[in-house]
Amino acid sequence: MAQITMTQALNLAIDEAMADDPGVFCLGEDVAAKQGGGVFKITSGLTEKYGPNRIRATPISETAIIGAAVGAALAGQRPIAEIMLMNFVGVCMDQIVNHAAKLRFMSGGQTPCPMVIRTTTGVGVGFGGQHSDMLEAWFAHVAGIHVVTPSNPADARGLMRASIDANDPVIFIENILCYGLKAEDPGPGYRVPLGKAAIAREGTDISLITYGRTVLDALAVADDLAKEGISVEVIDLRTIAPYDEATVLASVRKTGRAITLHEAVRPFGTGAEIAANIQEKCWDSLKGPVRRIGGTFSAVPFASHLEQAWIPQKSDMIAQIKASVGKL
Amino acid sequence: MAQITMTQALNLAIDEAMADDPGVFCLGEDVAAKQGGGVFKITSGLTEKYGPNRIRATPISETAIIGAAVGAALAGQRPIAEIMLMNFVGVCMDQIVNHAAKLRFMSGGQTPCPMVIRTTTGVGVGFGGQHSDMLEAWFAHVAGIHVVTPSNPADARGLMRASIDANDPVIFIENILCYGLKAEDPGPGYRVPLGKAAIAREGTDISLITYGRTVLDALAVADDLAKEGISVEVIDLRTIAPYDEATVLASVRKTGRAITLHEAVRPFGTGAEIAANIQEKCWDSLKGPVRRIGGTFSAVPFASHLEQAWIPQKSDMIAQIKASVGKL
Amino acid sequence: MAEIDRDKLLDIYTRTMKVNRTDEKFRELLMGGKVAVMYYCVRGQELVSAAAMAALEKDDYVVCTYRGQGEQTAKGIPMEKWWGECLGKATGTCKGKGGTMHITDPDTGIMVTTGVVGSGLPIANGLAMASQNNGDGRVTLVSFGDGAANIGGFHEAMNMAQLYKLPVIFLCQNNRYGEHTAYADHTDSPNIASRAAGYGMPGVTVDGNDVHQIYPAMVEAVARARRGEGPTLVEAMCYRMMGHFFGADFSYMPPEHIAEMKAEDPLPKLRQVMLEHQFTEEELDKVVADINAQIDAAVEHALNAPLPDTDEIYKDVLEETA
Amino acid sequence: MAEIDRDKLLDIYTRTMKVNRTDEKFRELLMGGKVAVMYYCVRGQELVSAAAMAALEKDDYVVCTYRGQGEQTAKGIPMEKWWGECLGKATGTCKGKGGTMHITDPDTGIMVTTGVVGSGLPIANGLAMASQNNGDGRVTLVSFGDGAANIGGFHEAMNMAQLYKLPVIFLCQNNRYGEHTAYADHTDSPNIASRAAGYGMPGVTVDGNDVHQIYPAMVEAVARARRGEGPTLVEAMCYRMMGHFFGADFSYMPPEHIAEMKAEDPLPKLRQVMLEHQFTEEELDKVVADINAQIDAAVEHALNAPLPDTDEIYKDVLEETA
Ligand SMILES: Cc1ncc(C[n+]2csc(CCOP(=O)(O)OP(=O)(O)O)c2C)c(N)n1
Ligand SMILES: Cc1ncc(C[n+]2csc(CCOP(=O)(O)OP(=O)(O)O)c2C)c(N)n1
Ligand SMILES: [Mg+2]
Ligand SMILES: [Mg+2]
Repeated sequence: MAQITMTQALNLAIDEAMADDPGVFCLGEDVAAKQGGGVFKITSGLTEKYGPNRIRATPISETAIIGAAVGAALAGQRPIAEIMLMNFVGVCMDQIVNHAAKLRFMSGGQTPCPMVIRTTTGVGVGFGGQHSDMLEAWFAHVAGIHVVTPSNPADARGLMRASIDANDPVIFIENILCYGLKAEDPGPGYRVPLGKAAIAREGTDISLITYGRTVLDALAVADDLAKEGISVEVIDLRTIAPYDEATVLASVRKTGRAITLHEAVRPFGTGAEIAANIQEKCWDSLKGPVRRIGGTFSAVPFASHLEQAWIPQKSDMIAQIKASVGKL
Repeated sequence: MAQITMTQALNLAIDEAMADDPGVFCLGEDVAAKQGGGVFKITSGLTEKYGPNRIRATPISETAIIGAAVGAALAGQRPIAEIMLMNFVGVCMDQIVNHAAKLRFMSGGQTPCPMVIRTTTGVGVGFGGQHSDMLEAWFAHVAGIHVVTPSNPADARGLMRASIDANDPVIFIENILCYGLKAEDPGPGYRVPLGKAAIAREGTDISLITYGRTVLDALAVADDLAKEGISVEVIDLRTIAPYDEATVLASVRKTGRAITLHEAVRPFGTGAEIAANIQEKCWDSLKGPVRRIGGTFSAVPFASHLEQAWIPQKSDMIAQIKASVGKL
Repeated sequence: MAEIDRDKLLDIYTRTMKVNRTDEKFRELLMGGKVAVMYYCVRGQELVSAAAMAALEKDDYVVCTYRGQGEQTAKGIPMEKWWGECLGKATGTCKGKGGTMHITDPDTGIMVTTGVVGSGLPIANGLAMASQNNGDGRVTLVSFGDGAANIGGFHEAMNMAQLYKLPVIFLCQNNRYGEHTAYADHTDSPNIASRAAGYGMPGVTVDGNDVHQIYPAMVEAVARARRGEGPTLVEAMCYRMMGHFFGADFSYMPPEHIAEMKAEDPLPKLRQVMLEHQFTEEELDKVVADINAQIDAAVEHALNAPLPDTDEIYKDVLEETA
Repeated sequence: MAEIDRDKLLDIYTRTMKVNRTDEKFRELLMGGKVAVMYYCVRGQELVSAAAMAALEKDDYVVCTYRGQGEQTAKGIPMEKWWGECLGKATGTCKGKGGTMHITDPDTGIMVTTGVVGSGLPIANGLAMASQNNGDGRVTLVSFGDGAANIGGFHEAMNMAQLYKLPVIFLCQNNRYGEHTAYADHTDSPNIASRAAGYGMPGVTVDGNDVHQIYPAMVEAVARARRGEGPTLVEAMCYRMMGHFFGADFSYMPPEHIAEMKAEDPLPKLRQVMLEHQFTEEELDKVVADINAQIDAAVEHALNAPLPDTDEIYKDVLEETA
């Protein structure tokens, strides 16, 4: 099979969905051919195929972008709206949370809102305090939306396709640092169901629950620790909310230990929900408390070495795992 | 001492701060005398005393309101901005999170942003899906802000005063259903320090950690259970973030059991952070898992009996406490 | 100005009175303590909604606000379902889960009713975008207030609609107040329609109490949208003759304003126009009597209707819970 | 049009060249791989920033964007601190924690530099509101792009500023592009200044490459604000002669646009004006040489400056951590 990057995977999934369903269309800043197909090229080549109505380059108007997606979804289309960087959801949370997420419920089921909000973010790019936040916890706390993030090209393709299929809004988070990852193309029509985690690596001593870019760190750390005889099970949630509780709990019941890991700041992060839930549901299986690792509780700093220090460190992951399994 | 309502308590605290410091001013929709001093009357009588520049009725422009507060704070003033109902933060999260909260850090400490964002919300008023959410978890997840909520008039007076004193942004959440509460006026100059919880009721069997309106429920439940020989310690966080970890952990170390309670939806709510932290830090003291109670994971419904069913139920609190202490 | 034909006048009159009688009935029920819900009175704005809805086709889309009773009933939501929703009943348009501020009835094109000021405009663009994409010929009308014209979403939506020439009509019901704040205290704009030029969009200000101004303006805006020429901003001057919501104080309104408002009441003016067009008092009274009877029956039905099941709070959250 | 006196011309020229040389130097460093940070080039917009800053007093406030190098250096941030920040050093204005997109230097009135499009306008209102409240006589200038004029915050801020007659100047640097999107693809507005009328605010469009247009417009707007008469929207037409940020592709710009842009380069035009005002080539070259020397020294200083301590990530979060 051919190798594809995550960028290509996302592009292929969208292309395929647009070919299959005339109701699928994209909108966002710079997404059309005239602008080069998006600043990260995810919609590259699609204007040429589907015309300007289906790849709409918009003004810098995130409220209008999401609002338009909501309206089009109510009318039965399947919009894919791009918010260029995740921090900019700050200007359009109302449309996402008070509208997209609630219209199915508030209408008594009459108007589902099938739409995908693609956005990207990531620490380590040098973008500084206003362009690097991971805000998935905000959305996870809202009823009526799925929050999805891929950690590899195959999942990117499959999750994007499933997100476009979904009959509810999906926040689809891409990590800038993952766009260049390469892997085998799972091929046309591939779907990864929403709400299903992947066991990225099996293990028996501890469950390391994560998603997105930090899955790579988790796997690297698991590799290292394997050499020291510690067997880490790495769970890639893929869907952050509502997440695959069954897989997580089964893993923890098996290993008896758990650590959550995300790039987002630790306090009140998604790891808190997962940890709280694990201790509640797996109390009798747990050999020790669930630990949590997350980004530093500050804005993301600019200076490169500060930014690197801000991110969850592999050394800390190793230390925490060792402390957990009692090998420190 | 005179009795005051929470409405009066807030008004007195603001009045006092405005009298003491000419840099304190209020802005928000309908807040001035011409409009009757705010839809909940919190700023009633203040235009008459301090003039229209210091009580500015604004257009319906939440981004401009918060932005103006940020700018004025950077220039050394102490704005108190009102967002009429909490859900409307959806249109101005950017100003709060990317600006107010980050400007101290991003400027390397040069420009602190001392401002209070007052807002109100609450389930049980019949306002429906877009006017009832409790979104404190969003703010708690952001570095650089305090999240505060009073459960009674005295705290309202003292916390408001302390919030205006604070040299960082404060999200000050008022619960509509608490405005009418009456209690003894703590008097002029009263302050309740930010970051300090109150033990609203001492107990020995279990720690019930909550804040805002549900403190009343917690106290009522504790009363009921006392009759059955279960001694519940009720902690009123008062500051939700950064919260008073020391008081919470000390209580749990004493009781060995904990439940978190809030009106906000349970998944990924503030209770998750508190529960996760407790199990991590008090593992050896815990006699069982930390439980969590929160609102139903859906938009707040309109029909009154649905709305009532949506709210955390006292019966559930009782059941969970009993299950926790092993008396079910 | 083109004459409005007699059938259309009767249509507008009927819709206007339906809005008015619904409003009166709602206030009567609230006053009597029979029901206790939030209700945003539309007294004084009946004609604007009626004329706007009369200018649309049945399957055109409408987006309105908490103060949307006018659009909702004038567009034709079945009264039983409308009252059912307002009273929080299982028979309501949204099974009682949306309520007065969130009426949705796709069958009649009422696609969203939003309580967040100004949030309807961007959504209206999306409905119109869908029509532009799939060529279904529909237009979308979004109604909002003068206060809403100051929020960011208004601006973004106007600019985007004009850029794409979306088939959308922006109907600003300028009732001179946003909650307790008078027009002059929320903007220095000479009028809201003047903002359209800055987007390259046509904008008109008309007297919303004069059927010969409001209806033709709506017809023209709808026709323009239908022809694919893009959006229009129509500002209908009117008055909010009650407080912001039922029961709300409105002592902040100066006496001159109240006098002006009473003088401009659209109902006697419209009645006068009808009489000038040879409708008889009897005919007109009959229209109202029929409406009253329908409303009474619908209210009765709604009052007696069952409450939604309590487990509705878990339903319609995601498709899986539908 | 009033003549600009020679001293002021020299001041503007000096500021313009400071902006230009800083830009060239930054690109040189990036090109050479000496530093690797985000940098938003200002080539083509030097004069707009210089003229705007020359119209302000030292303690007036400025709010700018990621593309704010022009305002920052022209307003007078000490070069060593400016370069220190851009290079992420402890000696930077913000100890390296803000970076190129977030330069703050209250000493020179640079109060915020924001990376979120359009978010500076509401903040500028707040600074101006403080001045209006405490009577300090300052004015606030906020700079933003043509693309930013489409975001909600622009609208809300314009309306509020005019309502309160805030001492603020809205400077739209219309460089015809927002990232990759050309003006005509983001709005149908005839020009951005035309939007001012809808708020009851004066708005002017001037050639930002002509010192005799941009400087007087700024002076008038500042004077108006200073007199307490309220805000002005000044739209300065200019060109972004590079990609959106350093290294970014700009092949989407059509050749005609590139030709037009080159023909309108503000630097030769300004040089010509200076010569017409009897400045000699030598005098002007000397100005540039001095600036180059200052920049070289500042860069050298910044390159050798220490990095911030790693525990800075825990500091300045709340007052307690200061
Ligand atoms: C974003 C937002 N801010 C504030 C409110 C509170 N609010 C509800 S209605 C209203 C006034 C709206 O005035 P206008 O747009 O003129 O409509 P009208 O009520 O006069 O029909 C306000 C401020 C809200 N619902 N949404
Ligand atoms: C709210 C928001 N949306 C999108 C972006 C991404 N972005 C950064 S700069 C830019 C273009 C801005 O164009 P303009 O306002 O014309 O300023 P210029 O870059 O031309 O100076 C965009 C879309 C952003 N930073 N903020
Ligand atoms: Mg109004
Ligand atoms: Mg631009």
